Amino acid sequence: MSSIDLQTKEIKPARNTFTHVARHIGGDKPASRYQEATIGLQPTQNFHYRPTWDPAHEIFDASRSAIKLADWYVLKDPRQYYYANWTITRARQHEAVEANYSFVDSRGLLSRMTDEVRESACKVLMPLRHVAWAGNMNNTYICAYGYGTAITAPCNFHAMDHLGIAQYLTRFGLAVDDPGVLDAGKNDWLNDPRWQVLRRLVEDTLVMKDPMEMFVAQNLALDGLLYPLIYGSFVDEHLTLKGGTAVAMLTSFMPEWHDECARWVDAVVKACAAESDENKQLMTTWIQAWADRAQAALAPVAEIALGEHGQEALAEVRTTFNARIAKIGITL
Amino acid sequence: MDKRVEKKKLDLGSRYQALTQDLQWNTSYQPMEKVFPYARYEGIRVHDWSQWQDPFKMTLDVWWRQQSDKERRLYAVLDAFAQNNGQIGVSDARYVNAVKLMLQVFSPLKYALHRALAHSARNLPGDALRIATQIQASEQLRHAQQTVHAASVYNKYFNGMHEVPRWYEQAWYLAPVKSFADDLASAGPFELMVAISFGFETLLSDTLFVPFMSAAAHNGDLSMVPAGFSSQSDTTRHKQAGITLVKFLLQQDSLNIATVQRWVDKWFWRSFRLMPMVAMLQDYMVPKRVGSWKESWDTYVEAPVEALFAELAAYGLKKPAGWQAACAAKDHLSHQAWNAFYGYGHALAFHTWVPGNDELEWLDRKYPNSFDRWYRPRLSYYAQCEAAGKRFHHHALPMQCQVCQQPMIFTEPGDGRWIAYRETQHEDESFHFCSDQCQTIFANEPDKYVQAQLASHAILQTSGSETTENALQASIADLGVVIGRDNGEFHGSEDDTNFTLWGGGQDMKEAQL
Amino acid sequence: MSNVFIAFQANEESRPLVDAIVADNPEAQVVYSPGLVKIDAPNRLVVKRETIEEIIGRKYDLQELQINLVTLSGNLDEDDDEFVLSWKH
Amino acid sequence: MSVTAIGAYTHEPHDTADRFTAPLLYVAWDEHMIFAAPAVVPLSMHTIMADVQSKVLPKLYGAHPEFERIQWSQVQWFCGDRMFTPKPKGTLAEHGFGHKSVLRFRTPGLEGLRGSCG
Repeated sequence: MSSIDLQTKEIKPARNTFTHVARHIGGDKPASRYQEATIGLQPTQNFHYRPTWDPAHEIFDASRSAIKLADWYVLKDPRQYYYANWTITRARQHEAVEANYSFVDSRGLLSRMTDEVRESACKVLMPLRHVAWAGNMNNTYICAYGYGTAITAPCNFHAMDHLGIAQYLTRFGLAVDDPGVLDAGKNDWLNDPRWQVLRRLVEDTLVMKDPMEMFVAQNLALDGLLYPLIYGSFVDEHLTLKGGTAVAMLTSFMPEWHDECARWVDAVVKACAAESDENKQLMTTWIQAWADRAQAALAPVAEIALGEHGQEALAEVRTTFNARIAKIGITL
Repeated sequence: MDKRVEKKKLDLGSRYQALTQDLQWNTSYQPMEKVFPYARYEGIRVHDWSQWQDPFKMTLDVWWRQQSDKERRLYAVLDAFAQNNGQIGVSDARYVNAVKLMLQVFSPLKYALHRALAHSARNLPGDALRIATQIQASEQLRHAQQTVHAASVYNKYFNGMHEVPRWYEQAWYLAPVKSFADDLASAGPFELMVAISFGFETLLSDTLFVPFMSAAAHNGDLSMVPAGFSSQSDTTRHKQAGITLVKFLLQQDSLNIATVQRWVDKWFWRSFRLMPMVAMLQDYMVPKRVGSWKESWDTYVEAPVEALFAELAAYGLKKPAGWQAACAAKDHLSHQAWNAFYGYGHALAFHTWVPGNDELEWLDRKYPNSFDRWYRPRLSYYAQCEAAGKRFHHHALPMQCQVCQQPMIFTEPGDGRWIAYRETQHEDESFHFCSDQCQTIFANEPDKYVQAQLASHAILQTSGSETTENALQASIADLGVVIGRDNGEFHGSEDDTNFTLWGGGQDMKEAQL
Repeated sequence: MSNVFIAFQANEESRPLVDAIVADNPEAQVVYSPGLVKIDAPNRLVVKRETIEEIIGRKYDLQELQINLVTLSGNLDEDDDEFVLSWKH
Repeated sequence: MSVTAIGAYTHEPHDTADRFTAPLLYVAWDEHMIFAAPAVVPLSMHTIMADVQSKVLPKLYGAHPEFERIQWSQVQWFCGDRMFTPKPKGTLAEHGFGHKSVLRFRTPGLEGLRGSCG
C-alpha cells in the first residue's frame, strides 16, 4: 500500500545519478557507490599554481607518465573499492587473522614448531618487512602523482595494505621470537649479500618517476613473483610440510590479499595496453624488464627459503606469471 | 634464550613503537636525497625523527577495525535514509542548499587534501609521521567519498548537485576553495602538513563540522549528520598530529621557528578565508537553528585556540598574524557572505533567499552589535524588491582578492562601513588584496601568486566582450548550471514546489506538535 | 586556566563514557546539543578504562571510544588505562 | 628567491593588460554594499570622466534607490586611496588611472539604505 501512497505523491527522482557519472556509464541510470565515489573526483584543469616541488608540471598532470589514455577512468577496479567497502573488507580479513592467532595460541602451535622452522621463517620473512615498506612508499607515490581517481584511490588502499603487511610481519616476528628478530631481519636486509640484489631493485623503484611504470614494477612484476614464491612455495608448501602450519595461519592474509589484488592489477595493465599499440609496447617492455630483474633479485632469496629447490620453485612461479601476463594479452 | 616462554602482551606504546618504526632504512644503492627529493628545499631541519609519535598510536589493525565499524554504521544509515525517502523528512527544502554547499565545497576540498597528503606521505623522511600522514590521506578520501554518498540521494530529487566537478574547477564562487586547495597541493611536504593538520584542521575545522552537523541533525538530515560526525572523529586524530608536529618542528631546530610561524600565519588566514561560506551555512541556510556562527567561533575557535597558543608560546610560536582581525570579523562574516551570495544569486549553483521574520529576529538577538545596524536593512530591501516582483541581483563581475580569490566583500576589521582594499605593485603590475594578511602572503611569495587565474578576469578573457552585464551568469550557465532551476530565488523554485508537493517537512512539523 | 573538551555523538554507546567521565572529573560540565554531547573541564580531563568497565560490566579498550568521538581539544596522552586531555601552560 | 621552490619558478601573470579587449577598471560606490564587491569593468582609459559618470556608473549602480538622489557636485572621487577632483573632459588616463586601478566614489549624505551602507 505504501508504495501506492508514494506514487500518488509522485516522489519521482529528477535524475538517477550525477551528470559527470552518467557521461561515463552510458547515460542517466542508477550508478554504484563505487562509480559515484570515483569518477571525476580529481580536478583536471584550471590549476592556479605550479607545484613548488615540480614546476615543470601541473598539480595533476597526465604527462607524468608515458602511458597515454584518452580517459583515465577506464582504469576500473574490478573490486569496486571505495574507502568504506575497502576498509570493511580488510577489517573482516583482520578478524580472520585474529582468529588464527587465537587458534594458534590456544593449541600451542607455535611451541610445537621446530627451531629450524621458526628460524627459517624469520630468516625469510623479517627482511620482507622492508620490502613491504617500499611497496607502501611506491603506491603512495602513485596515489600522489598518478592521474585520475580510478587509479590513485586504489593505490592509496594498496599502499595501506602494504603497510598492514609490514605490520603483520612485525607482529609475526614478535609472536614467534623476541624483538631482536626484527633487528636481525633488518641487518640481513642491509648486509647479507643474498638480499642485496633485491634491495638494489627495491631502491631503484623508490626513485622511479613514471607512476605507471612504477605500478608495473612494484605491483605486477615484483609482487607478482614475490608473493607466490614466498607465501605459496615457501610458507604454504615448504614450511607446512615441515610442521610450520602455524606460519601459514599467521600469514594467511598475504596470499589471500595478493590473489585479490592481482585481479585489479591485471585489469589496470590490460586497460592501458588495450588503448593503443604504443601503450601496449610500453607495458610489454616494462613488464619484461622488471619481471626479469625481479626474478634475478629473488633467486638468492629463493635459495634462503628453499635451499636447493629454490631455483626450480622460482622458475615455476615465473612460468605461472608469464601465463598470467599472456592472459592480459601481452606476450613476453 | 628459551623462545617457548609465554609471550607477554605488549602495551599500547611498545606495540605502536614496534609496528611503526624502523621499517625505513638508509638506502645505499640510491642516495637518500633521491629517495626523499623534497625533504630539504623548504629549509626545515629535523635532527631526530624518532621524537615524533602519533598521539593516538594508530596501527593498521586497529585502524581497519575502527574505521570499518564507523563505516558499517554510516552506510546502514545512508541505506535506510534512501529507502525511506529521507530527503523529504528534512525541516524545509531550503536546508538542502546546505547539502549542496557541502557537496560543492567540502567533497572537492577533502579530495584535494587527500592527494596533497599523499604527496607529504610519500616524501616526509620520518616513518611515524609518514604513516600518520598516510592514514590521514586515506581518511580525507573517505570524507570526500562519503560526502558524495550522503548527497547522492538528495541529488536524485533536488537541483544544484548534478555536476560538481566542473563547477569546482571553474565556477567563480568556488575559486576561493580551489585556489586554497591548489595552494596546498603546490606546497612542499612540510608546509602542507602544517597547513592542513594545523592551520586548517586544528584551528578551524571544528567550527565547521561540529556545530553544522548538530544543526543538520536538528533539521532532520539523517544522511549528512553521521557522515559529518564520523569524519570529524578522524579529524580529531589529524588535529592531534598537527599540534604535535608543530611542537616537534619548533623543538627540532630554532631555525625552524620563523618558517613555521610564517606558515601558521599564512594558513590560518587562508583557512579563515574559507569560513564565510561556513558562517552563512550556520546563520542563514539552516532553517532550524542550533546556535550562531559567532557562538561557534567563541566555543570552537576562540577559546581552544587561545588555550593552545598560551601553551605554544613556550615553543616560540605566536598567535597567527590574522588572529585579531579574524576574531573581530565574527559579528560580520556570515552577514557579508550571505549578502554577497544573495546578490550574486543568479550566478551560483544553489538557491538563496531572504530569511523569514522570525529568523531576522533570531539574527538580531544573536548579533545585537551588528545585525540591525548594518545588515537587516539590506535584507528588508531585498524582500521589498522581491515583493514587487523585481528580485535584486548584482550583475557586475566581482573584483577578487589576488590571494584568497574571494570577491572583495570584507570590511576593515571590526567595522561594517569600509571595504578593505590593499594594493601592491609588483613588476609594474597592480595586485589587489582583501586584507593585510593576503597582502603579506603575496609579498612573501609573489611569483607564486601572480599565477592565479582570477575568475572575473578569465571570464572577460574568454567572453572578450565589453558588455559585462550577463557575463557572470553566462559563465555559470556554460558549466551546465540551469539558470533559475539550479540557482536564483528559492521561493517558487522547483526544489521548493516539489518539496511541498511531496508533503516534505511534515514529519518535522508533526513531531513539533 | 583554559578548558579542555571532548565531544561524542549522542547515542547509547556514548552514555557510559559520559557517565564515567563525569564520575572521574568532578569539575566536568556536560552540554547537550542535537546529536552531540560535549564535556568541558578546566585544564584536564581523564577517561579511565576501569571506570567504564565498571559501568558496562565488560572489558573495554580505550581505543574503542574513537568510534563515537566527534572532537576534542587539549593535548592527548593515551595508554592502556587512561585517555588524558590537558593543557600544559 | 621569491618562492620557496625546488628549482626555477617563474610564471607569467594571467591578467596583464594585453590579454583583455580593454584595460580593467575596478569600480565601487563606497558605503553601498548591496553591491557586495567592487565591479570589474573593461574600459578604455581614454574614456572621459563625464562618460564614466553618465554612462558607466548608472549601468552599475542605477538600481540603488539612492542613485538618483546623488548630487554629483558633492561626490568625492578616489583613484585607489588618492582623492582627486575630476575634470569632466579629462580621461581616466589623465586622472592617473591604468590597468587594474580602483575607482571609488563617495556620496556624502547618502550612506546606503537607512544609513546602513547597504
